[in-house]
Amino acid sequence: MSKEELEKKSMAALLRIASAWYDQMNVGEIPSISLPTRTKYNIEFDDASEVWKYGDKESTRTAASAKSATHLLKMAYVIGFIKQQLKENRSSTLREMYYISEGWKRAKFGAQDESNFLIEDLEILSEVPREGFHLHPEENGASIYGPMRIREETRRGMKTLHCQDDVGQAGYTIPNNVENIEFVDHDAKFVIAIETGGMYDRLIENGFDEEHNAILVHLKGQPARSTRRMLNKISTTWDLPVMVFTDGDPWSYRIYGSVAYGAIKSAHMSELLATPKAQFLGLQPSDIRDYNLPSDKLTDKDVEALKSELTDPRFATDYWRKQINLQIEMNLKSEQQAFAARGLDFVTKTYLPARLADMGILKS
Amino acid sequence: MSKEELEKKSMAALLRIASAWYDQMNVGEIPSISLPTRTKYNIEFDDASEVWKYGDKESTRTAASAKSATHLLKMAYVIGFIKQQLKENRSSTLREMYYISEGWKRAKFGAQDESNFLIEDLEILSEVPREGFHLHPEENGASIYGPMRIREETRRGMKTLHCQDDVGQAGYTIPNNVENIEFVDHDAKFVIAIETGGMYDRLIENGFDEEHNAILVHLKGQPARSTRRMLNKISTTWDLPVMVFTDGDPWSYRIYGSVAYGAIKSAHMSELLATPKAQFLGLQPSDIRDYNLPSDKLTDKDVEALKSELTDPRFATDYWRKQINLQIEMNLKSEQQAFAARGLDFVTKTYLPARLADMGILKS
Amino acid sequence: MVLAEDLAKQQRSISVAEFFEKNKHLLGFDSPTRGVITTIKEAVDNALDACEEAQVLPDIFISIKKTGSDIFRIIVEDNGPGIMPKQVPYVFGKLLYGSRFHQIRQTRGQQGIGISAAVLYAQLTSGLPTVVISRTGHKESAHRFEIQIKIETNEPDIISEGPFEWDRIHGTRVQIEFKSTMAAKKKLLEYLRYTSIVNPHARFRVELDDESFTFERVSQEVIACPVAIQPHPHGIEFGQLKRMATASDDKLLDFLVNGFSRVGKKSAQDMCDQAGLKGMVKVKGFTAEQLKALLAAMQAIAVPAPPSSQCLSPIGEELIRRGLDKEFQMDFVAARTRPSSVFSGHSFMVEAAIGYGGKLPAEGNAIILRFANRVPLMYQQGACAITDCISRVNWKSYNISQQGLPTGPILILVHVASTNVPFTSESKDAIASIPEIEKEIVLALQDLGRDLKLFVSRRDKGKLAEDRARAVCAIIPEIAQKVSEIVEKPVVDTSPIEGKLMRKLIVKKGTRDGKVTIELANYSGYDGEISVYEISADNAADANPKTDFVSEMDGQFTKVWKIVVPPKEISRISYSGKCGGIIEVRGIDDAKKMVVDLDV
Amino acid sequence: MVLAEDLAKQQRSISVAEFFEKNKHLLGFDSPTRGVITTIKEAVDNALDACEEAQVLPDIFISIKKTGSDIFRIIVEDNGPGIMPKQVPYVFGKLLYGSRFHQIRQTRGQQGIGISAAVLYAQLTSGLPTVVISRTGHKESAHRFEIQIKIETNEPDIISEGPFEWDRIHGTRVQIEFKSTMAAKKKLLEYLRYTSIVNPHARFRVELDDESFTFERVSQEVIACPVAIQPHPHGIEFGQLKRMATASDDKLLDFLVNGFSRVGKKSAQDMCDQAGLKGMVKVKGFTAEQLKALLAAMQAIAVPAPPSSQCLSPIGEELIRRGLDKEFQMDFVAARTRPSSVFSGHSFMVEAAIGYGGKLPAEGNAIILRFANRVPLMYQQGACAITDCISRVNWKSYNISQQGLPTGPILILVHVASTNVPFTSESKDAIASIPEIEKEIVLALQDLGRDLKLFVSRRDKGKLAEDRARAVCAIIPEIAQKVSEIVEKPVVDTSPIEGKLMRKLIVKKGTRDGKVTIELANYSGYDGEISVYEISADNAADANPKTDFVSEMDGQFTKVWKIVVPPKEISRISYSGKCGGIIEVRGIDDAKKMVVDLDV
Repeated sequence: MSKEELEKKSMAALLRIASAWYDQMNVGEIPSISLPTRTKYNIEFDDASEVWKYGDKESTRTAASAKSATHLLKMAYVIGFIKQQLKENRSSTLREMYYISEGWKRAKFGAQDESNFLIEDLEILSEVPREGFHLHPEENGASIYGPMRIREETRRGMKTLHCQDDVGQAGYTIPNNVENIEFVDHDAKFVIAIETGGMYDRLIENGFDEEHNAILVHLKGQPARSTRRMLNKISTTWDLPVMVFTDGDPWSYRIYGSVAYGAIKSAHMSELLATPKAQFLGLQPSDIRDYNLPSDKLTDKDVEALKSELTDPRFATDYWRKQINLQIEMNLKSEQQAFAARGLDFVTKTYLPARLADMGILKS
Repeated sequence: MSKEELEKKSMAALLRIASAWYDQMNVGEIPSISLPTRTKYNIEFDDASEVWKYGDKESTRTAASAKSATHLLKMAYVIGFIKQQLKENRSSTLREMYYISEGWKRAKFGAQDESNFLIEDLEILSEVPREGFHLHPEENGASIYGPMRIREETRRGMKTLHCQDDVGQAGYTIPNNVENIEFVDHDAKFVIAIETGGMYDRLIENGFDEEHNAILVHLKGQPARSTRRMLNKISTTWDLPVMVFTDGDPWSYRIYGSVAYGAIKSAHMSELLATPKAQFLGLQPSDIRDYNLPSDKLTDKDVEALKSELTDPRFATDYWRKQINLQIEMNLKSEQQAFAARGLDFVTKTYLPARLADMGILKS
Repeated sequence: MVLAEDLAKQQRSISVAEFFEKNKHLLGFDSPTRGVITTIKEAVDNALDACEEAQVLPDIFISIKKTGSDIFRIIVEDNGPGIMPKQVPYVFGKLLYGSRFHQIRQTRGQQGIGISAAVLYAQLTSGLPTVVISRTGHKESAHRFEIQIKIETNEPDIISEGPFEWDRIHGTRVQIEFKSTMAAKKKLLEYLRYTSIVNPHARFRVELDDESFTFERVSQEVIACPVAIQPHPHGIEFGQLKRMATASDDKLLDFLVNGFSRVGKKSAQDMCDQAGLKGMVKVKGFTAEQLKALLAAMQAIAVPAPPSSQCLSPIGEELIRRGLDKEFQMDFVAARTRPSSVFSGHSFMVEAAIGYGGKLPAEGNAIILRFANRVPLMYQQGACAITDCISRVNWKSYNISQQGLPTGPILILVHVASTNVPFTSESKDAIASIPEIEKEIVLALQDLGRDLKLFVSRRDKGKLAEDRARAVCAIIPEIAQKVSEIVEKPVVDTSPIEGKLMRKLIVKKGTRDGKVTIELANYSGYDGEISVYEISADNAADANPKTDFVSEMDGQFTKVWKIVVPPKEISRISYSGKCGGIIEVRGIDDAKKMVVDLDV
Repeated sequence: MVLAEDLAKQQRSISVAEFFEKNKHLLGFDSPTRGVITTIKEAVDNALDACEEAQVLPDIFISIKKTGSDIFRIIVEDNGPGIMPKQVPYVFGKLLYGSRFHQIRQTRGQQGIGISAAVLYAQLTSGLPTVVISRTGHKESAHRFEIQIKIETNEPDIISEGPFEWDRIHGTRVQIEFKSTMAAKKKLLEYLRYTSIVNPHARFRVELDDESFTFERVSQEVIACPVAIQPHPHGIEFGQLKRMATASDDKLLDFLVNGFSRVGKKSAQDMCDQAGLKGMVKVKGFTAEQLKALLAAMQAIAVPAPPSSQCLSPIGEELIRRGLDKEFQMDFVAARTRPSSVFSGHSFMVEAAIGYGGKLPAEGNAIILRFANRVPLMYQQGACAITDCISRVNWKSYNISQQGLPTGPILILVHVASTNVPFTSESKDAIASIPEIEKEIVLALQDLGRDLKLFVSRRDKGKLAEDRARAVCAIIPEIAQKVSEIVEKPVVDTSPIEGKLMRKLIVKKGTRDGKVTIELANYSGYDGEISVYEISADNAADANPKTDFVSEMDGQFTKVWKIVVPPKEISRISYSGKCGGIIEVRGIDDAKKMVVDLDV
């Protein structure tokens, strides 16, 4: 969808919501909205799109109490604000909208969280991502380095950039609105999304991108919305395999989960934000054992998180059950940079080639 | 100093340390090192370089206890490791070095903190920044957007980049080793270093860089080492005024402090990392009052931090005493995006022009 | 060996007065501060017990006066039956002398130690004898005594004795002087306040140096005096049985029926059978083995619980509520009197009450009032089974916050009445941990907790209806405004929603641009005349329609409009002003109207 | 009014036995579990007191046997002076009967309640009389009694009495049977262990069903029996003075000198003068006012503290240390006996001890041992002034971690000896909070804290020297290796550093590539022959130089080399092996050698 199409769809959807309320009130009904329940027990795998989405459980919010009515009033103000923004081609951050609401009297937000939740509700109701509302996140996405060329619409016109040749050593920074990017061409065989900056730099320094024609993406911990959108677009546009390379602990598996399946609170945006074909590369609990990596004991919180993952439908595969149970049994976790204990080149010369061959990405 | 010069200086300094120990042992003395005491009571203003540096208080560490001897042994191993790295033109992160020490038997690090402290000690002893040891930080620096052109040495050769024309909407990302950058030319009148991504994006969206020929630097909270080095280099190379624009709370004043004066734990690197000419733009406590900005009450921790700043020699000016006392009296703090309550253009059209004129940067 | 003989010469009997002289702390006289409260408590306990026995409404006068640098004179005077002159010296001048020790019934004092311990304490610290005046009726003259205790023998020492001119017809007055301080004045007043709560039939007048206080009675009924009962067969130990058997001249069957409560002929026969003993044999000659078999049988055969209605005197739910109402301002009070129960053969009964809201402190731990046999327990709250039980109840399930103890604007009263209250020590500050009693306390509190939860949730329901009215009348119109603006259509009318949802007379007051508007929309069936009262700083001179009545006081104008609003119609009142006042509508049922202040 | 008469008829005196029957908890008989410990404690206290008075080394036998489903038979037998037959019934069958009540001196039992309370408890629960056998010397025959208590009168009830054939020459044996459980067996053994610590002159033999234990004595000296003293003029209350004056036939001066301790003629005259009384007047006739003036004068005139050396019997620092050493394995023990002091006219003395390290648990709160008059306090640790004092000391300033109580491998013993120990209740579980006593406890603990700090810092200093040796001998050579590699020069020799720094014989043992090397570098002045002992799984068959002696045991070889290492020279021993054993060097002063194991 082009930027213009998105804006058009967005405007139409918002007006549809407002019109529905207008019609409800016009026939003497109290205005209301219906939204899917947002818990891990109401997400389902959608076979068509191969992503996890909200299921059928819905809750209806009717303006029959002061709290609910105020919620709808705030939503009406937000719709009015977005309509204005789209008309004037302006954009803002959620935080700015929060401060702008200072002037909305009874519809003023009490806390930042409230405006965040409300925008998520609007995304679900309108089926338009917040980028379509011209609301952009606080932080930019992370960096990309590799043989690919994009075209980005910036304030200073269209820029065409090659993500190795036209950027500094730190790579290309993903902007907060990926919808402004066109994917021109590439020379890559696969994508590796990496949790830590240290490992991302290690792969660049060791020339892994050149040697294997790999696109390297730095996730910077739990990936930002624009990073996840970027991976989704690379995967769908060019049909490239995406490998996720993280530390070997439960929190990192959640990073993989949010890349591959999407987060629970953004399940309504899964088709746009998740990359269902993304595969988990490592660091696998079995790697800790097989490579005898330096490791730490699991904390109580780690074990709790691992056990919670065992009950998460998104991790309900043989592979994950085996790995997670192995980890609980070993009671160990490792960081991806722990490979350095075997030498600075070990990860690029030995581990990754072997693992990628195993996964059928490289020929062994 | 060019990259080659830095490496040469680095190698010489490290060998000097090792030789000194060799000589000590050769005459039957126990090897030792002397280091300045690293507390806020041992930093002094250096008139020549206009930065805060460590004072005369020194402590000597002699290898006469198992703990101290082990510390020197570890330092010897690190020196050996760096020597190797420089010879092979490799680099690594501190975290990687920590894992590499796994193989150093008795000289193995017990925790990540320990290797960090040891590298700081080595910087002080050698008077060479860690970049000279080919040790780079985990995280890249933040972003720059504005009328300037740099030349960067990357793995794929020299790249010349203009920080508005040759970059995406997110700007140019500061690499983790600023020593590889040459400053080519610019068309700027001043630099604004901004705490939050939201405000950085706002200034770009509103075209503030174009309208006022400003270089915008996103600090991303407490600025990374490479961001501070970048500001230092822009300031010294092109003699441009640097303005720091943060939230209006004690933690943000510390961000300003670390840009302008350097952090206590890196006072030995102040000449490289601090930008003594940096001025505090805002958000000033008096702005909260003058513009009636949305604000929050100070917490106990905030007040404690403000009071601690009043005793910090680096904040011992009339300006800061007045502002901090005013803030304690008002008992309020605000975020820089609070200006949005007055409209999205208020900060670029009204506040900044007025404030910059006050400071003599713009003609009023 | 001559030594044993030497030692034997030193052996001698110790008087109980000597024992307690050395062990003052056992009786609550371990500090001068506590001495005052302990003495008043003992004297008041005796006074209340005596009035109860005489079926008199107690009128008790208490006075505390400083007479020397650290000497205080304490006077307690009652309108009880008085004490026979020949008994006075023993009651006050001999420890372990009393009428209630062996009686199985609820009393305040029991051991015959309390007041004579105070006499002993006075004699030891000030050296002054205790003065007692008592009169047993209008035909008798009053007698005045000065009494001390002969410590070596625990016998009264009468310093002086004689008739006395006294205006009271019957009653007793005791005056004790000892070393003390008034550091615990607050605690003393608290003690009296709590005593008055659980003795709602008593009046207390207090003179404390220059101040005087009165705690008035809330009930005019004398309370029934508990009647002593026989021991219960389930609550008897071997030693006691043996003692009773040895002293009895009865045959076994009669012994069981006459000597124990609730044992009928049938049960008695069952006991005999089970023990393999003949009912017609005299118990006096039983061997220890036979008595053991009998005891086992007595405890095995089921008999009803002791007749607690006679021997116990609960305060009653109604009087507890009234007593608490008198002393605390609260939004909610509920009390519960549990059925009587038994531990180790002693009857007991638990009463409890919970107060909530009102002027109780909103923060901090609950206020806890502990009582045993109508006597407040003032010390050692932490060591008391009552406190422990309160902590054990899961208050969170009644929507009350809890940190060990429940917290918030809550007051908890627990009264344990028993023929033998198990204290942790003779100073009677804390109830010992007895599972049977703890179970009853917890049950009473849980029961009250459910009542409290109901109250709080009802209160919240009332709030809910108000909340809905606010949503419909104030917020939905704003939504309509904003939505209409977004879809660029005329503002949608929301009054149909109001009518449909509310079916009431809806009065909305709002101020905009210096104009106050009161809108009256009648969605109810009612069509009579109503009056609108509005009090604010505006005089509403330009009101439309005109006011029917205006009065002013301190710059506040009370405006009244009498209006008829026919069903399904909307009327409006408006005038210039800033409003900010109070609005009230009269002449229609509360259930049929809803007043919404849009300015709030 | 006839009522007062009715009431009067019910009035009667209560026997002290009745009182305690109803208030068992006051004496520590509130649960069957506690009953055993309380009974043994009372019997053992009596036995120890009796032996002390007779100047006999106590030999006490204790037996506990189950005789019924819930009945236990407790026997305590001592080798004390025995009890005269005519006294036996009173000692065991009458409460408040004893020889020590009025004596001002340190005793374990005092009130004459303890053992008769156990008799009462037995009679109430099992119905069995208590059996007492006693013999007062080889010339007398032993007597055997079966005793109970007449509860209504508190008089002994002798079930049977007669001479008895007994192999003991003198002593007493008491056998009591009551309802109980052995749930507190651990606590009981703890009680006996602690009792043995503070009674180092006593031996205890214990039979507990099928097990038997002995707690041996560590001292063969009988302890001096405390002698009773007169009351002290500063520690007397008005009541007591009045009683003494009334009973006295003396003139004032004599009354003061003879009746009170530490009052000489001069002080007595001063008191008379200050009170404005004549010394030659008999005190019997004094008015209350005169006595008050006298009391004020007695308390104003300075007199020395009571003569505690007679009336108190501290354990002594040496014996406390030996007692603790016997029962606990620790690295450090120190004890302190404070000078005697006074509270309310009662002499008291505090003793304390601290143990540290060894097998004490490294984690958790300190182990606290509380004693009063050589009797361990087993319950209510939290309510005791001793515990409170321990918490109040700032242990952190002695480098001991603390969370309320000190924590870590530390044991604290506190013994309070007094002519009148102030307990919080008659069950004697906790010492009351008396400022004078608390001050002494804190001072003793602070004093011991300083000793402990010194010990710990000395131990740390020893560790420091070892630490330095490790740095110089093991780590600096590694630094030398690495640095030489970096600067690309030959490896620098670090042995001059060793010699300069250490001035000792340095023995370094290290294993590398299957070769064990023992290097002996003699930087000390010493040049004699030394022996190197090394114990490991290696047999060192290829040793160079050869071993002088080898022996094997369980696969471990002890190898000995006799070597002369001249000053300033270095010798080496090496052999093939994996080592991992222990090395020791003999024949040279500890201060002049340093053994470093490079493999650790």
